[in-house]
Amino acid sequence: MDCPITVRIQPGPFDAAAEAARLSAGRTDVGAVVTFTGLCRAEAGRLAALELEHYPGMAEEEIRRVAEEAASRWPLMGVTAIHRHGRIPPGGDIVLVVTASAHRKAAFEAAEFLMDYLKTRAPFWKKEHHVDGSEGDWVAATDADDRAAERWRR
Amino acid sequence: MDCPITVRIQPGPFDAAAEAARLSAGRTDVGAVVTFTGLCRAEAGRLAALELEHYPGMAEEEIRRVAEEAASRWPLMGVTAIHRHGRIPPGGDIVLVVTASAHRKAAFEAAEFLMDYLKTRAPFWKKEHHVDGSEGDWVAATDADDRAAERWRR
Amino acid sequence: MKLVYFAWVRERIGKPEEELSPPAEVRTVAELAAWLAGRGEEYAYAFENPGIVRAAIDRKHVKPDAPIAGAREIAFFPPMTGG
Amino acid sequence: MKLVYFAWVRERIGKPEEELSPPAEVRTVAELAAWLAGRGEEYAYAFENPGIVRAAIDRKHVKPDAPIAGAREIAFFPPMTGG
Repeated sequence: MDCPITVRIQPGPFDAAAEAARLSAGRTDVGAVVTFTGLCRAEAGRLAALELEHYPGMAEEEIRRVAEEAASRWPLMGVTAIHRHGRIPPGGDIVLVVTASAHRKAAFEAAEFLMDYLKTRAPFWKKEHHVDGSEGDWVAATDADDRAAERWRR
Repeated sequence: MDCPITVRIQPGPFDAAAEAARLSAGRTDVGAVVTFTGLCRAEAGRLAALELEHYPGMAEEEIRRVAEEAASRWPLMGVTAIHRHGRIPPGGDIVLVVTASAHRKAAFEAAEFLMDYLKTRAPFWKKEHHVDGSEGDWVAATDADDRAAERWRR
Repeated sequence: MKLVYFAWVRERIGKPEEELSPPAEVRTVAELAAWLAGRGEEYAYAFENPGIVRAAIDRKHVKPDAPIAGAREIAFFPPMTGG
Repeated sequence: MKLVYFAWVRERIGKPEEELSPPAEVRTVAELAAWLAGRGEEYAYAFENPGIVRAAIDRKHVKPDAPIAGAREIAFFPPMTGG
């Protein structure tokens, strides 16, 4: 199936609407588009920003591998994944995943798979910066994220 | 939890981007926004349009009931559901569901729940119009949709 | 009471709505459907497979055994295909 | 070979990358981590819990028993927290 894959790693914001619209533009076989946007939370006012470090060479390659695996598991008609790096303030966008398919089940499952795998496989690390100006800790990986990724194993 | 619910039934198109942006605008506790857009497929060039009939009094009330159930099951920070009626050409938007939450699991599950319930409970009926000008059949409900809704029963 | 019909139920009966007063022994939605089916060919056609036709009373989904007493508006329609 | 470090592995070692030539008996990623841990306090700190540090060879995730022969770039980093 023709499934264009777009992966970008960038410091600046993305246009979720334009990315989603692009996956169904000019075609009439897409019946479902799922868009996931992950945002930076203030954690009850504690955070001034999250700083996202990444492995420049590997980040795009790894996300592309994950997107290609999604396209091989589900009948997708398009996959877009964009991940920002650098300093992101509360309310700012961090990650975007868009999937398009004829039917909603494939689009939903593929988007969840992509996010679960991104969380545990894409080489990004979050560091907290506090509102009092102090540098916080590196965010710890969670068991919940590992379990979420584990359910797709086969 | 403060969860604004927006439900609209309308003949014209919606602005998925604006609806999604509205759910996280001006707040820093939203970490995940899931947007589902359902579109009219051409069915391999066979369809000129889908015509969506609805029960004007009941459609909005029923979708609101489903949205309120979603907000009671998951820790949501916003739910928007918009369903169009009337004649919609291939490639045109039919339905929009947006969910916002602190974490992705709740946003994904609630969006899938909303779509599964919308499919089987919202009083809408699709009729096909063929490209040769003939009026086609009413779209039949599918077992797959019934099963999809069934899994949320408790 | 007001009866409203949608999709192919509406098309088969040939009208979107009507006011009817079923006799007192018609107590449930299923009995109302059976009574309607006896009103003529077009109704018989609409309810030829009564198990498939769904109903709502005053804009809420109901099962076939739901009582119709006090209903202002009863709707009959095929399984829904929106979304 | 080129070694690159990220997040708190980078902070503990105190540099983002370096060129090193481990001895021939260092054959796997786990052996490389153990050899690095013996190079000084900062490395010992970075690998104090070797089970938690992840590795990639030439930009692909690998397990601790992966052979390092032929690798151009080996990365060490904490569990990922992107997305």
